[in-house]
Amino acid sequence: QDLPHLRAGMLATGTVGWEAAVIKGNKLDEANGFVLDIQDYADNPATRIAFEGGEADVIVADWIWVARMRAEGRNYVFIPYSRAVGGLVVKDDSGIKALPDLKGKKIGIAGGPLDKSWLILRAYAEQEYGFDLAAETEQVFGAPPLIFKAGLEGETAGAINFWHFLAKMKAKGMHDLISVSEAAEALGLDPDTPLLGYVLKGDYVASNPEVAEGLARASRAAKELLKSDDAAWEGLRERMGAADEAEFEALREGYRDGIPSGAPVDEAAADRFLQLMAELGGAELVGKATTLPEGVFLTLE
Amino acid sequence: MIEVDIASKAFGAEEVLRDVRFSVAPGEVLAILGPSGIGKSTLLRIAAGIDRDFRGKVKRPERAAMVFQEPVLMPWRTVAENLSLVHPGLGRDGTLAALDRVGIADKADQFPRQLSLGQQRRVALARAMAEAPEVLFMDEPFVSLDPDTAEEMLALTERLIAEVRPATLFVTHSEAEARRLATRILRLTGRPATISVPKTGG
Amino acid sequence: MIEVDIASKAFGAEEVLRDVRFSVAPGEVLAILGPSGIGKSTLLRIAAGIDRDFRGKVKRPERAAMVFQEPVLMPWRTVAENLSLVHPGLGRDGTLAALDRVGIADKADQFPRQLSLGQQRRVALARAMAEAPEVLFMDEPFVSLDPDTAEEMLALTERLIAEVRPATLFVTHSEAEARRLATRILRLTGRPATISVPKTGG
Amino acid sequence: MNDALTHPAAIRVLSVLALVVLWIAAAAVTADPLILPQPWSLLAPFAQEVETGRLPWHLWKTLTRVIWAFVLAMSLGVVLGLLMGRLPAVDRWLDPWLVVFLNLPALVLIVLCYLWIGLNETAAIAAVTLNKVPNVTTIIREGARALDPGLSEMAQVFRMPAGRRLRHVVLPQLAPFIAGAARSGIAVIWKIVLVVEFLGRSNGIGFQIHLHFQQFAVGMVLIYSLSFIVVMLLVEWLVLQPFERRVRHWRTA
Amino acid sequence: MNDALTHPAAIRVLSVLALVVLWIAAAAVTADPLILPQPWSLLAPFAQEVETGRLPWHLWKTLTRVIWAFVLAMSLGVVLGLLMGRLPAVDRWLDPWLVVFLNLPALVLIVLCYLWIGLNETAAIAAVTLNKVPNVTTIIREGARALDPGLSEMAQVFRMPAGRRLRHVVLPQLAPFIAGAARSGIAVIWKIVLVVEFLGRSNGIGFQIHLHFQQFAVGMVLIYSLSFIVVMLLVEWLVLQPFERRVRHWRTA
Ligand SMILES: Nc1ncnc2c1ncn2[C@@H]1O[C@H](COP(=O)(O)OP(=O)(O)OP(=O)(O)O)[C@@H](O)[C@H]1O
Ligand SMILES: Nc1ncnc2c1ncn2[C@@H]1O[C@H](COP(=O)(O)OP(=O)(O)OP(=O)(O)O)[C@@H](O)[C@H]1O
Ligand SMILES: [Mg+2]
Ligand SMILES: [Mg+2]
Repeated sequence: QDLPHLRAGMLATGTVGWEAAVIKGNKLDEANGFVLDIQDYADNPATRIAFEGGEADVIVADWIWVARMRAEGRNYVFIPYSRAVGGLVVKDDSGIKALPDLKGKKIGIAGGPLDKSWLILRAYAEQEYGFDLAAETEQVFGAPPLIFKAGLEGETAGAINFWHFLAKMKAKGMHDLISVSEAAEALGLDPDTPLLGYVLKGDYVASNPEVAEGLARASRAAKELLKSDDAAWEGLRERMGAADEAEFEALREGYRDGIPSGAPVDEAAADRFLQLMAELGGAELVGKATTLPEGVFLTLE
Repeated sequence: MIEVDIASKAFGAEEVLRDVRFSVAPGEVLAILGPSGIGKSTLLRIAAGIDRDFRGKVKRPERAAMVFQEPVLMPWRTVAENLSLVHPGLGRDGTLAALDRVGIADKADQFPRQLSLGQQRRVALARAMAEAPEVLFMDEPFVSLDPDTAEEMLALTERLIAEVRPATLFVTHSEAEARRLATRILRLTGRPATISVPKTGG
Repeated sequence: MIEVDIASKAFGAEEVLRDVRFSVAPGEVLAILGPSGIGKSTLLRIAAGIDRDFRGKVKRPERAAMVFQEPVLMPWRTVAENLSLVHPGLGRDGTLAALDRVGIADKADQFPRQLSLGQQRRVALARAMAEAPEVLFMDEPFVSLDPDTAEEMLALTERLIAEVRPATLFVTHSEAEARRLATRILRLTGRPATISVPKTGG
Repeated sequence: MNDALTHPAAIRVLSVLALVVLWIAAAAVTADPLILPQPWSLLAPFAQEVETGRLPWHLWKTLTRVIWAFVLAMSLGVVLGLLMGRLPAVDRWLDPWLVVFLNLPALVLIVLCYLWIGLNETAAIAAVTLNKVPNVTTIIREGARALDPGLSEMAQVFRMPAGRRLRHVVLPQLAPFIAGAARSGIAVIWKIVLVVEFLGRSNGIGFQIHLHFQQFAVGMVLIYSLSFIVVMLLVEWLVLQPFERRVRHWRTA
Repeated sequence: MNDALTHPAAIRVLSVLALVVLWIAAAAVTADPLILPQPWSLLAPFAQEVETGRLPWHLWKTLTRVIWAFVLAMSLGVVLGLLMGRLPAVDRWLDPWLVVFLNLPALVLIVLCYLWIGLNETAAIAAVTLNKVPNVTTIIREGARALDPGLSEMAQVFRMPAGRRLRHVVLPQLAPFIAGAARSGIAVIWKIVLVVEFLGRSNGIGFQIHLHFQQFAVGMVLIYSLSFIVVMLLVEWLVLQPFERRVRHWRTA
C-alpha cells in the first residue's frame, strides 16, 4: 500500500526502542495508517541532530526541551510517552534513611546538573528539610554506566540515574531513598505529567495529522500490550540486556510504572513544573521558556 | 657569456663583497682565488643565481651546472639516480658512462653515504659535466682527492671545457690548478673583498 | 699508545680492509696515504672506536680527539658553543683563545652555517686541539684552506703535537704534509686494502 | 639467546602475547567480568558477532570512512603544511586559522557538518577530514621548515622540474614527518570516526561501541575496539612497515 | 602594499578578522541562530558567563587538566619515542603495544581508567595521558630514527656526557618533531579532555559543552569552545612562537 512513512530517530538502547519493537512486531503502525521507519542512533544528541537536520520526523525527548525550543521559535510539539520515574537510590546497608543523611557525602548523577530528578529532589530537600542539597553534598556527574558502577561500589553514597539503570541497581541491592514522584507530589506538582514523549515538528503534524494521530494510537496500543501481556515482553528480552531474571522483572515493572494515564496533560501543573525547573535549572535548562509556551502538548481530537 | 656586477653584498651588517665586476665569455675559464672566508663561495652563489640578496645584477645563460663546495647529493637516491634525476636525458647507459669517467661506475647502485667523501665529490663532478652546460660553476672541485685521481679529474674537466666551451667560474686554493685550467685569474682581497690584480693565466 | 689490529673489515660482501696492523706510540705521528675510496676513513673510524663492526681489535687511550673529513659541527649552536659544549673546561676565555689560534675569534657567536667551509674546518681543528688529547685522529684536516692558512694550521698542529705528544693518526693526500708532520707513513693499496710499504718519514 | 627468539616475527608474536598476559592479569586482579572480562570469555560473543555478520559489516563501514578521511586529510594536510612551511607569507595568514581549527572541538565541527551537509556519509567524512587536516598540516609544516637548503639550491641550479623536485628532493626529507603524521593520524581519525558515528550514523564500530557502552557491556565494547585494532596491526605489519623499510633503506645501507 | 599591512601582528589580526567574517557569512547563509548564531549575538551570554565566574572557573579546571596531561604525555612520549627510535630491540618489542594503544578508542581507555582508579581527577588525567602518549611516541620515534649519525659519532669520540648529548645534539634535531607533536598534541589532549570531562567529571569546558549540547544550545557550545581556542591562540602567540623563533634562529641567521 501507500501508507505514509514516519522516520523515527531513536536511541538504539533506549526504552523507546522496546515500544517501537512492539509496534513493529505487531504491525501496530500499519494498523494505524503509517509505516514506522526506525533509524538507530547511539546517543541522545545524535537523535536531536537528526531531527534538526531534517533526517528524522520524530524523536523522543522531554517536554522541557520542547518548551525551550518553542520559546526559541521552533514549532515543536510533544506527544506524551512516559512519566518521570527517577529516584535517588542508596545501598541497602548504607544506613542512610533520609535526604539529610547524605550531607557531606557524594551523590552520583548521570544526567548532569540539569537532571530533572536532581532538580526536583533539590527543591524537595529545601522544602522538607530546609537545606540546600547541592551545597551540602558533593556531586559526581558522569556517564550512566559509570554512575551505575560507582553507586554499586559505594564510591558514591547515593545515585540518581536513568531509570533502566536504576532498575538494575535496585536489583543489585540498592533501594529508593525517595522516588521523584513522591517528591514531586510533596512539591505540589502533578506526578502524572509525563516527562518524556515523542517530539514532532508542528508543520509535519499540520500536513500529516493522521500520522501523528496514528503514532499516538500505536504507542498507546503498544503500551496496553506491554502493560497487560507478559508474553509481549519475551520478544524484548534480548534488546533489554538484563543480566538475570530479577533485572528483567525490575525493568519490566519499571516500564509499567512509567506508563502515563493517557489523560490529557494538566497544563497548569506542567507550567508549575516548568517554573520550578526555570528557578532551579536556570536559563541553561529552560532557555527563554520561563513559563509554559502555548501548544507544547499536542492535543489530538 | 656570463656577466657579474656586484655593487655590494652583505650578511647583516657585515659587507662581504664590494664592486666585483667581470664577465666570462663561452670557453673562457675564470679562476677565483683568495684566502678562506674571503667571499669566494658567496660570489659563486650570487653568480649562479642561488643568492639574490645583493646590490647589483647578474646575467647568465640558462643551462648551468655546478660543483658545490660539498657534494650535495640526495642521500636517499642511489648514485646513478642522483645523476639521472638531474639529467633524465642520459638514460641508464649515459649515466653509467658518466660515472665511469670519474671512476666509480661500480658504485652506481649504492647510496651516497656508502661512498667515501672523495667518491661523493666525483659523483658531484660527474653530475656537473654529464650534459654540456652553458655555464659551469665549480667550488674547489678537486679537493679530498689523491694526486692521481685529482689529475684525472683535472684532465677530464679540461677536456670537457675544450669540447663544450662553457663559460666557467671556478674557485680553487691551488695556484697550479688555476694556472692549468684558467684563462684568467681573479684574486679576492680585503674586507669587504674586492678584485685585486686580475692577470691572464696560461 | 694506540694499537690497531684489523684482520678484516667488510661492508656487506665487499671487503675493504685486510690485515692492517700497526701501533702508534705517544708523540708519534702516523700518516695514512692512499687513493680515494681505498679505506682510509674506514680505518680511522675503526681506530677511533666509531665503527665496531670488524674482525680484529683496537686499543686506544681514553681521551681522544678527532678532525672528521667533514666539519661535523652542531649547526644549532654558535661556534663558541660548539667548542665549549665539547670542552666545558675551557671557559669562555679558553674558547676564544682556541678560536683565535685558528683565526676566527670574530666568528665566535655566529652559527656554523654562517661560516665559510674553510672557517668551519678550522673550528673543527680548534675543537680537536682545544684540550690536550691522548690520541688525535685527523681525516684530511687541511683541505679547503688557502696555502697561507693551511701553513698556519700545519704549524699549529706541529706545535700541539710537540707539546702534548698525543699518538696521532692522520689521513692526507699530500705527500708534503705527510713528510712534514709524520714520523711514519703508511700507504694503503689493493682491494681489499692492505699496508704496502711502510717507511719512516722525516 | 636462541635464534628463533630474536627473529622479528617471533618477537612480534611474543610481544602481543605479553600484552594478552597483561590483560589476563589485569582482569584477574579486577575480578569483575563486568569491568574487564577475561580475553577467552570474549571469544564466544566475538564468534557470534562474526557469524551474524554484524561485526564485519560495521567494521567495513568504519574502515571505509577511515580510509576516505585518511586519504583526504593526508593529501590536504601535506599540501597545506608544505605551503605554510615554505612560504612565510602564507604561514602568517593561515597560522591563526590553523590554531583555531586545530583546537575546535571535534564535536562542534561534527555537529556543524551534519547540520549543513545533512546526516549522510559525505558529512561524516567531511567532519573527520576537517578535524584531522590541521593536525597533519602542523606536523608537515615543521618538516617543511626543516628542509635542507643545500639540496634545494642544487635542484634550483640544475633546474629540476617542480614535480621531480617534490618527489625526489622534498618528500624524502618529509618522509619521517609524513610517517609520524600518518600513523598518529590514522589513530586520531579513527577516534574521530567513532565520535562521528555515534553522533549521527546508524552503523560502524563507533556506533556499536557507544551502544554497548550505554548498556555497560564492556565485553562488547572491547570486542569491537579490538577488531579495529587487529586490522590496524595487520595494516602496520603487511603494508606500513614493509613500505617504510624500503623508504628508509638508505639510512641503514 | 602598505607597510602596516605586512607587519606580522597586523596580518595576524586581519587573519582572525577574516575568520570572523567567514563565520558571519556562514551564519547569514545558515540563517538559523539555533544552528549557527552570529558572533555578536554571543557577546551578551559570553559576558554573563564571565561575570558569574562560571566560564573562568571551568576554563581553569580544563586548563589544569590539559597542562598536566600535556607535560606527562610529552615527557613520557619523548622518552619512549627516543628509546624506540634508537634501539631496534626495544622497538621490536614495544611496537605492537604502540599500535594497540594508539588505536584503542579514547572511550575504552577513559572508561577503564574511571572504573579502576575511580571517578576522580587522577583517573581523568591518567586517561588523557594514556591516550596521548602513543601519539607523541610515534612522532618522536620517526625523529629519533632520522638523527644525523655524524653528530652522534662526534659526540661519542669526544665523550660528551649523556645529558649534554641529549640536550645539545639530540633534542635540537628532534625539535621540529617535538614542535609538531606538541602542537597537534595539545589539540588532541584538549579534545580528549572534553570527552573525559563529559564522561566523568563535574566541571571543565568539556562538561559545560556537553551540558549545553544536550540542550542543543549551540551558542553556548561555541562560547565555551572559543574560550579555550582564545587561550590557545594566546599561548601560541605569547609563548610557543617566540620560543620557536629562538630555537629555530640558526636556520635563518
Ligand atoms: N657504509 C658503507 N657501506 C658500504 N660501503 C662503504 C661504506 N662506507 C664506505 N664504504 C666503502 O668503503 C670504501 C672505503 O671508504 P673510505 O671512506 O674509507 O675511503 P677513503 O679512503 O676515506 O676515501 P676518500 O679519500 O675518498 O675519503 C669505499 O669504496 C666505500 O665505497
Ligand atoms: N649565511 C651567512 N651569514 C653570515 N655570514 C656569512 C654567511 N655566509 C657566509 N658568511 C660570511 O661571509 C664570508 C665569506 O664566506 P664564503 O663562504 O664566501 O667564503 P669563501 O671565500 O668561500 O671561504 P672558503 O675558502 O673557506 O670556502 C665569511 O666570512 C663568512 O663568515
Ligand atoms: Mg667557500
Ligand atoms: Mg675518507
